[in-house]
Amino acid sequence: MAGTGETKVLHEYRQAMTVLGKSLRLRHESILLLILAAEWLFFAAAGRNFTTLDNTFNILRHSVEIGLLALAMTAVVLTGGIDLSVGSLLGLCAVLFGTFWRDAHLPVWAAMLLTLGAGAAAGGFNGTLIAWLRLPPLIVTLGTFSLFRGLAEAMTRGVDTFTDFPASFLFLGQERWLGLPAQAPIFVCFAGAMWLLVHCTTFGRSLRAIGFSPEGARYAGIPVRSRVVAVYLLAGLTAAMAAIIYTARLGQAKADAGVGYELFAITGVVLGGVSIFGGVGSVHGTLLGVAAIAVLNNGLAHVRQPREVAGMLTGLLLLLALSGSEFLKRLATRRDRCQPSPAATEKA
Amino acid sequence: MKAYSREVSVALTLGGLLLGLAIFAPSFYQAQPLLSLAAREAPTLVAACGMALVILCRQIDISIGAQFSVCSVCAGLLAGAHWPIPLVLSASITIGASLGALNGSLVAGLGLPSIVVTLATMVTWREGLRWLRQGIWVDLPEGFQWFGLRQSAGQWTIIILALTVLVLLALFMKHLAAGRFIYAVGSDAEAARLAGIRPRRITFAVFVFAGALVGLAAMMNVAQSPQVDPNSGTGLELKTIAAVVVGGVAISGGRGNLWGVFAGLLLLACLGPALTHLHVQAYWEKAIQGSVILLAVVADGGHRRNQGSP
Amino acid sequence: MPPLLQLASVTKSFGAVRALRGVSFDLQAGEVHALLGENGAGKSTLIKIITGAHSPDGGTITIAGKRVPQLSPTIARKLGVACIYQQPALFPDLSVAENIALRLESVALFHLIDWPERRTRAAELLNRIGAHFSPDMEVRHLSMPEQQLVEIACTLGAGARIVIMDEPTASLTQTEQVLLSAVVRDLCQSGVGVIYISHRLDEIFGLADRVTVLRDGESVSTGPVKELNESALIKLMVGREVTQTYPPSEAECGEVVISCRNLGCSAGGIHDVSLDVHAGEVVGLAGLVGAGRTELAKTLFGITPCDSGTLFLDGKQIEIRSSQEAIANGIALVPEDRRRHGVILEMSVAANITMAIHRRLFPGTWLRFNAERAEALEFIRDLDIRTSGPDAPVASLSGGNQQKVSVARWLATNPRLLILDEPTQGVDVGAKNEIHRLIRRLAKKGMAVLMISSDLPEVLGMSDRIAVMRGGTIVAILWGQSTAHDVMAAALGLEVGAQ
Amino acid sequence: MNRILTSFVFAGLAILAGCGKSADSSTGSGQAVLGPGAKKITIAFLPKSKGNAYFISCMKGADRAARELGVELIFDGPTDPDPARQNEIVENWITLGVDAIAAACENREGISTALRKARAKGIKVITYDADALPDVREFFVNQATPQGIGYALMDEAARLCQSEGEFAVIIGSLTAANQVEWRKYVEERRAAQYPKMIMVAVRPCDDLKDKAQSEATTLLSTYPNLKLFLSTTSLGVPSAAEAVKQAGKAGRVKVIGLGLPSENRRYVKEGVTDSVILWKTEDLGYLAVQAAFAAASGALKPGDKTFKAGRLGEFQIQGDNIMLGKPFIFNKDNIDQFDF
Repeated sequence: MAGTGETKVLHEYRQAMTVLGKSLRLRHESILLLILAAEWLFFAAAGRNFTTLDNTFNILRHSVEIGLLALAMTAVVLTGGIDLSVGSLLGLCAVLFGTFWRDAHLPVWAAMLLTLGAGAAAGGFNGTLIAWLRLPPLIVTLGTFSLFRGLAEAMTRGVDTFTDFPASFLFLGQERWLGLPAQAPIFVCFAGAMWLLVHCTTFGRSLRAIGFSPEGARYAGIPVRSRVVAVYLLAGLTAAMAAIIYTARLGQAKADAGVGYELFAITGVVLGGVSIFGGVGSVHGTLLGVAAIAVLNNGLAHVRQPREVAGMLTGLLLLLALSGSEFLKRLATRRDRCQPSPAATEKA
Repeated sequence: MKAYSREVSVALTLGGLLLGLAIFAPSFYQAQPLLSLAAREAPTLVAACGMALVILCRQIDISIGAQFSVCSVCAGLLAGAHWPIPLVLSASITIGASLGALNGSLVAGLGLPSIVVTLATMVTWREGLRWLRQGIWVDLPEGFQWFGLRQSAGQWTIIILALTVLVLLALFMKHLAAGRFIYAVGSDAEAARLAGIRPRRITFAVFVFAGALVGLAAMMNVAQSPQVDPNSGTGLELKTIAAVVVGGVAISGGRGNLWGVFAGLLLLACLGPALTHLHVQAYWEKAIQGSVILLAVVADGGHRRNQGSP
Repeated sequence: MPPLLQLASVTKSFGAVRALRGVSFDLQAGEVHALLGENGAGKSTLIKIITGAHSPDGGTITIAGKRVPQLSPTIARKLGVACIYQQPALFPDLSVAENIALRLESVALFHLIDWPERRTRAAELLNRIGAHFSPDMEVRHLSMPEQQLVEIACTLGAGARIVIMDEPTASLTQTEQVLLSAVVRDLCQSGVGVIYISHRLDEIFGLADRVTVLRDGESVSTGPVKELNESALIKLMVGREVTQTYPPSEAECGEVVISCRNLGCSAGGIHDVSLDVHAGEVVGLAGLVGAGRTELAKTLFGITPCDSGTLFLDGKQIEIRSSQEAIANGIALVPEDRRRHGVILEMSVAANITMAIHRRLFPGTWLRFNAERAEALEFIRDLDIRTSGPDAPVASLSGGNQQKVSVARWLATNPRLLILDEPTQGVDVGAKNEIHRLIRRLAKKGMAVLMISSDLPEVLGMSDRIAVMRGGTIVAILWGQSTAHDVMAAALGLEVGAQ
Repeated sequence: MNRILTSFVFAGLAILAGCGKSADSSTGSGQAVLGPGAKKITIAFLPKSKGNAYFISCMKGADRAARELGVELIFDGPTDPDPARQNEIVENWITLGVDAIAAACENREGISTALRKARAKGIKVITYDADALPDVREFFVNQATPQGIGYALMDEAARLCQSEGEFAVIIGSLTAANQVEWRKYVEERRAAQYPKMIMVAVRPCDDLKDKAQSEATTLLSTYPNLKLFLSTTSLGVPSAAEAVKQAGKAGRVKVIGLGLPSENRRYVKEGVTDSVILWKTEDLGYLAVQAAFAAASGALKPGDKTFKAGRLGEFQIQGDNIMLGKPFIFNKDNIDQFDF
């Protein structure tokens, strides 16, 4: 056989790689699980009424919007992109929803549909600029980040607030359904759908391919552009969904809804082990990441720590988790210096 | 010429804006308001230069806003403790540099993606500052404002300082080996390594330097008013990134120059006042700024498309 | 006098992988020392060690009589080591002049830059190797071989004593190769030692004085080229006999599968291309680099859709605006740049193989992992792809096997027309041969094959007909029996008996 | 690795179960963590936002009250401008099991949903500074109605420019609820009483000092015969003053607004700022906590006509509003008497 030796060397190399790959995938998520468990234990011990059912539901209820955004963001980041505009879009959609319902006198369900449509359109706008003009996602969404928020403020002059939504609608955000917060089932279903989409469909497969190598995917006959547009469209749609739930939870829609949510979402995603360069990452990782942050925020309130501490610890947590798994990776590869330095592999 | 097409187009847009103002709102052109406008934007320019270096090096630093706040507050407190101005200045710069060094070591040393690292440090510094200071304004001693000079003198000092930084950096990036190495690393780190350049060191140095510039900028801002607002850095990162990319620096590193950044910043800086002068309602401002950024990149996208994938 | 470079039992491992198990090697001044070995034999690692990119785990390095304990890229450069890498290590965003300068100037952080001087020097170097582009061009606008030339210019300028050339001619055309070997000889005249790596044996015999053969990370033999012949050399490399001869064509030419009339694509710079490819026929596409061969392939495959002319598949006119449409119409392209386009290195073998047949394999978009695995295993067996299994990342395969994966992906779509762009580039002799036989097999099954290659013997050996391109269009269509001379003549635009 | 993990989780579940019990038993009081000692009332004090001088001085008063009453005080609020945060914090307090909440409401309807839940759980709710919907709280500690503030500001402005001429308004942010209300009443008063005064512009400063100053500077050059700045946000006043000072128009362009004496003292004395309007913020915080305590301990019931608040003495109650008293105008003469 040709190159028997070659196969020998490669065989070892391959084993090294596959073992490494598996253990790594395992590693990051297990780190997160450990962190989560540690947090839970600590707050359960130190906090007052942290472990009550009500509180668990609070955690859930408070992290639904961010969770939704993070899930959509996961798909975006898998393609090597990023979407800074989701928070602003949430605000815009909330205002649109209010306008449709109050000023256009539409029934709530119609307003919802229209809002979802608008969100999708806005996301599609991002996607089109990114895919067809080949503009860097960071910049495009930085632009729409202030454009969408601006439109929301312009529509309401900043002052207009939409309130007095029908109870049947507020139920969605405030009441219990089968003992669960009403928005929980929606979130769970969406999370499940996202998991299937990313891990079990050709769509998800192609997202990874695009994330690893857009050109390679194109040569493999994957419709890169339409996929990218689709992903940002999905993000827009999700933002709209989050906007509706948000409005239902607060019982009011205003131009300042969801300020800064994009950063929370991104934090959750990267904490969940999704590579910002694309290709690598999992939906359950993201969920764990979001959960870790949510529990931290909530738990600190139950040990009477002010919010800024929560924020600070979130930042540190992110640093620790990342450098932790990176460090373990280094150990595993024994400082294998043959792979290029990180900047070289970066696709901005 | 082709290489500078982007800078030129931005400059033309700026020219158009200024011309429009000259026709529809001549009141925009008054010595004193323009002077203070320039003085107010000078710190942003310095920070933007730092950001430009980082982006040219194919990294990004979204923590400079938080760094700015930290430096401002520290500078304020030290000044309150009656340190001499030069000492306060150097202290502020040192603090900025060391904050940058932390980012740098995590990015260059541990090889973590810069956007994630700086996201984390941003949150940490910002919230940490709030926690320690509760957002109370810092009162500065008499005679600290304008570095103890007369107002207009102080404003000129700040403006000239900023311009000097800009010019020196621009020359440095063009005519000094170190500057070219930053371009090289931003263009292809592995190739740089093979050429004997040490990408990690360069990256680290760039982060440190950017931090130092932020420290300087903070000081230039603090010196403009008798009190320090601990939130003064909020949104600075977005402002500077916008200026840098509108100025034609490629977010993928290695391409662009500081003159473009200058033009981009001027454009964005004049936009706000211009809208006021043209009696545009406040609630349109964000939308218009967003569209300007988009237009700038879309205009750029046109000819970049012909060059294959980014 | 002492040898320029001497390596004694150098070893190096990456994690669990022992890339070098003890290599001894020496380079005399003024000689071309060929370094041979199959992919994965450890050539690249050895080079990286000589250039200081990697530090060896064991063994000694002696340069110009002095022992070098700690070698870094900088030190290596000081000692006069220069390398032309397979994939040019250039800065895409910077000008040619600056790329050259960055290799030549000191890496001291603070020294002023003399732009005019940089430009003149670059221009002068480019002239010496007969490259015709401005030093102010940004490298990302240059073609692959042009970038290679920039690399060579760098080493020339560096005035290096030890020059390593890793497959310098992989993507060069005949003329450029001639030019290059001239350059190499110049270098040797001036007392430089050249370490020359290539898979093209004819080159080795034409150019090299001595040859060292690596196998499994060990140096198995060193000796003057004169004392060896092709088969002996190949035997040393792979430890068995391999025929360099090309399998004969048994396919009988069938119906016209694809025919293009005055096809043109302004983006790709091709125009008025008219060509028929019959079922069971292997058409070789020859021509200098930049003649528009790859561009034609991309146009047929819908990467850069045609904007003039017409395209017929089985006599029916078709439109191809995207790679999806190309696939739907049974057209497949195995691209030239394997690592960037051919496969996705980070993904598994199975995922890569099934990537183009999602529609067929996964109706309703649900991934069916067992079906996928089965499909993959089938091809792994058929093409004898050496991998630990369908789940191994393609990155862990050798070049030849990666290429096979890339081919397998397209066979899976079982296309009417298979376009192969430099199918055997950078592939070791054994794999090369297998790929050739594979091509024949496919042709026999009635597939129409369009093969782009710069390896002239390959084109002549494999093709039933040879279409020669120049200046973005087809200038001649020759029969397989025609000689290298005819092809080159046509490619260069001289008069030949072409129809 | 996985074994460690599972053991962790099991341990977690065990403790979780344990805490679950103890938590149920100790809802309302905080013995679980307060350790030995008498049953202590816990009062949560919610500002509109953290890091804001105004609420810090409220907090000072609240703190004093808490010490005098020997209750446990929790002070927390949003650090980011997201209106949903207040709800989140309140809902956490509900599960934490506080006895009373004193809240300054950023978004009337928004927070009401959360406060309503709190009341349903038997937690007493007092609002201060900005009211919620009447049905979700026992009492509103009324430092001055938005109307009162808006009118007072406008009257002061009119007094300073003899009821005619151009003036510009600087607001905290376009969207903040109280800002919107005050703006509304300022405009209302102007239209009704001072038709000769023209409101040329309303500029938001995003609660950033630097931005406020830039805005003021631009306004000065845009409207050359501007006579007065009116700021409805506390950091707007000193910023506008600084801008006027730097433009060298001190005295010619007046500055008034809502603001803390401490932040404005220097400008008031220099004569750049004429007057800042505010109530005694510390008393506001003090009163809010006192009321919350009284409500929680049953001393204060709906229908009471007066309320005795510790060392501050008697306060009138109109309906369900505890009146703190009229807003206070600080100027050259009296500003030194106040240190908040």
